[in-house]
Amino acid sequence: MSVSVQEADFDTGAEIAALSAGRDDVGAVATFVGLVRADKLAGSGDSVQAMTLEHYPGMTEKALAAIEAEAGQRWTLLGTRIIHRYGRLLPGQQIVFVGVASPHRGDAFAACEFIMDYLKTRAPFWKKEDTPQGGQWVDAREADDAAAGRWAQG
Amino acid sequence: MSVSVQEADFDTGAEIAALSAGRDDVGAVATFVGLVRADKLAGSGDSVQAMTLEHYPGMTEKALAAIEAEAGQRWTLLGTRIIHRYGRLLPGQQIVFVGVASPHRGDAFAACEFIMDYLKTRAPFWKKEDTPQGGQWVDAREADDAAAGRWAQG
Amino acid sequence: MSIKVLYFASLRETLGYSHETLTLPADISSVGALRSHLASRGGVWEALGEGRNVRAAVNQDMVGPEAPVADRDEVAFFPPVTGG
Amino acid sequence: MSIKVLYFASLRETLGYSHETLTLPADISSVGALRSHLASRGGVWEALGEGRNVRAAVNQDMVGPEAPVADRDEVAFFPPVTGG
Repeated sequence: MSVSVQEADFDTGAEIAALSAGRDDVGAVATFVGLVRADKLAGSGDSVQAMTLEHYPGMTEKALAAIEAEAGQRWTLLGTRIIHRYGRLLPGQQIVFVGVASPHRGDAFAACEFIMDYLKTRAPFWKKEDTPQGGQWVDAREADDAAAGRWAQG
Repeated sequence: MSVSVQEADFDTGAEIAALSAGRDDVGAVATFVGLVRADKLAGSGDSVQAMTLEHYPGMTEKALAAIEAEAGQRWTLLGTRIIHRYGRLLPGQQIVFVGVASPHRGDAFAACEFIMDYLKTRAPFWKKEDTPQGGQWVDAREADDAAAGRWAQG
Repeated sequence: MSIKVLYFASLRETLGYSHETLTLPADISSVGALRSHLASRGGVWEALGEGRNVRAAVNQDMVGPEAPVADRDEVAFFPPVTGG
Repeated sequence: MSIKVLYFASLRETLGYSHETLTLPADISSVGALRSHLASRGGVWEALGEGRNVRAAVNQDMVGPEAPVADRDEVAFFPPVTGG
């Protein structure tokens, strides 16, 4: 169980290997990598040229650790890893890594998707896109609230 | 879109990188790695010592390509990769890799889980566990049929 | 009608054959009929009998018992798959 | 009562402040009351007004407007998050 908030890039292969290293009870590792897309901007022929991620140091780590802990209470997990970058990133570069190890694939998939959905709505990161017209803050998506809402317990 | 059935191990980091290499429209890469578990054997203190995977050469590749194609029809995907090993594998070693690239995480997660569920019920692989009492074929799990059944279209 | 039949995994071990080439009577034209024909050999071949959990493929596509079998087809019988 | 208030992202840019230390009147004891107090400064501070989509945290936990604010708390206001 570990969380990193960093400017540096990460090595997905090494992170995945670490989730089962030295143990023989992991049957499933589900992972997610989020990347910067060069989306076309509405109303112009231009695309996103870069993205700057701001965060709330201290709260970010606390929020991610809480999400990780909640996943560990809901599913049988043998390891989890969350890495989220901040600073300036270019299209194609990695933003976020979530990896989950479990005996079984059902738990690994569910926990990985849960962590991403909660991260999208609860972790204090904000994206600003660089465009030829200047910086533009990204609006929160209602679809992300809906995705996180799926996991509410009745 | 590509499928490999091989004895050799695979490099998860390189496979994940390849799914978005040279493009700027991939926002999400969801992956799954399946590994050999040293499960305890029922009715004894012994554990699985190794596993031998048999497959049906020709049909295996055809079945995996069909599963990949079906995923590509159901979701917006920019790349998929399936690697499945055969032969003798030890606890902790990698068996299967599924990686899916998409603009958005919802499609990437769903397609990755779909491919694993269909692979578990439609791809002609059979596992035999080495135990101190000799080889023992693994029984198919009803839970896998149920998991694949979730994706049936109404 | 001449076909190739393949057997895999526990079924291959039980039967002691991985494959055979068969000349079929004209009245055997489905996977189900072929399976009954093979089971009627008796002994270990009863592993293909009714009620046994056996799957089939024709020309490398998984099929049900009603699937037709034609000259030169490759038919395979095997237990439920356990990969992944 | 003395508290620290932080502002992030578009809200930080609009207000022109990333943080401030405030001495609060005794009758302001919730996040909602603090927010109204700040919005009442007028001008750019109306970005914190009712109907604006602003989230809050107290001591680095996301909270609703009813959450209490106590001496030495760290309170943050920011737009809905967009990480991941």
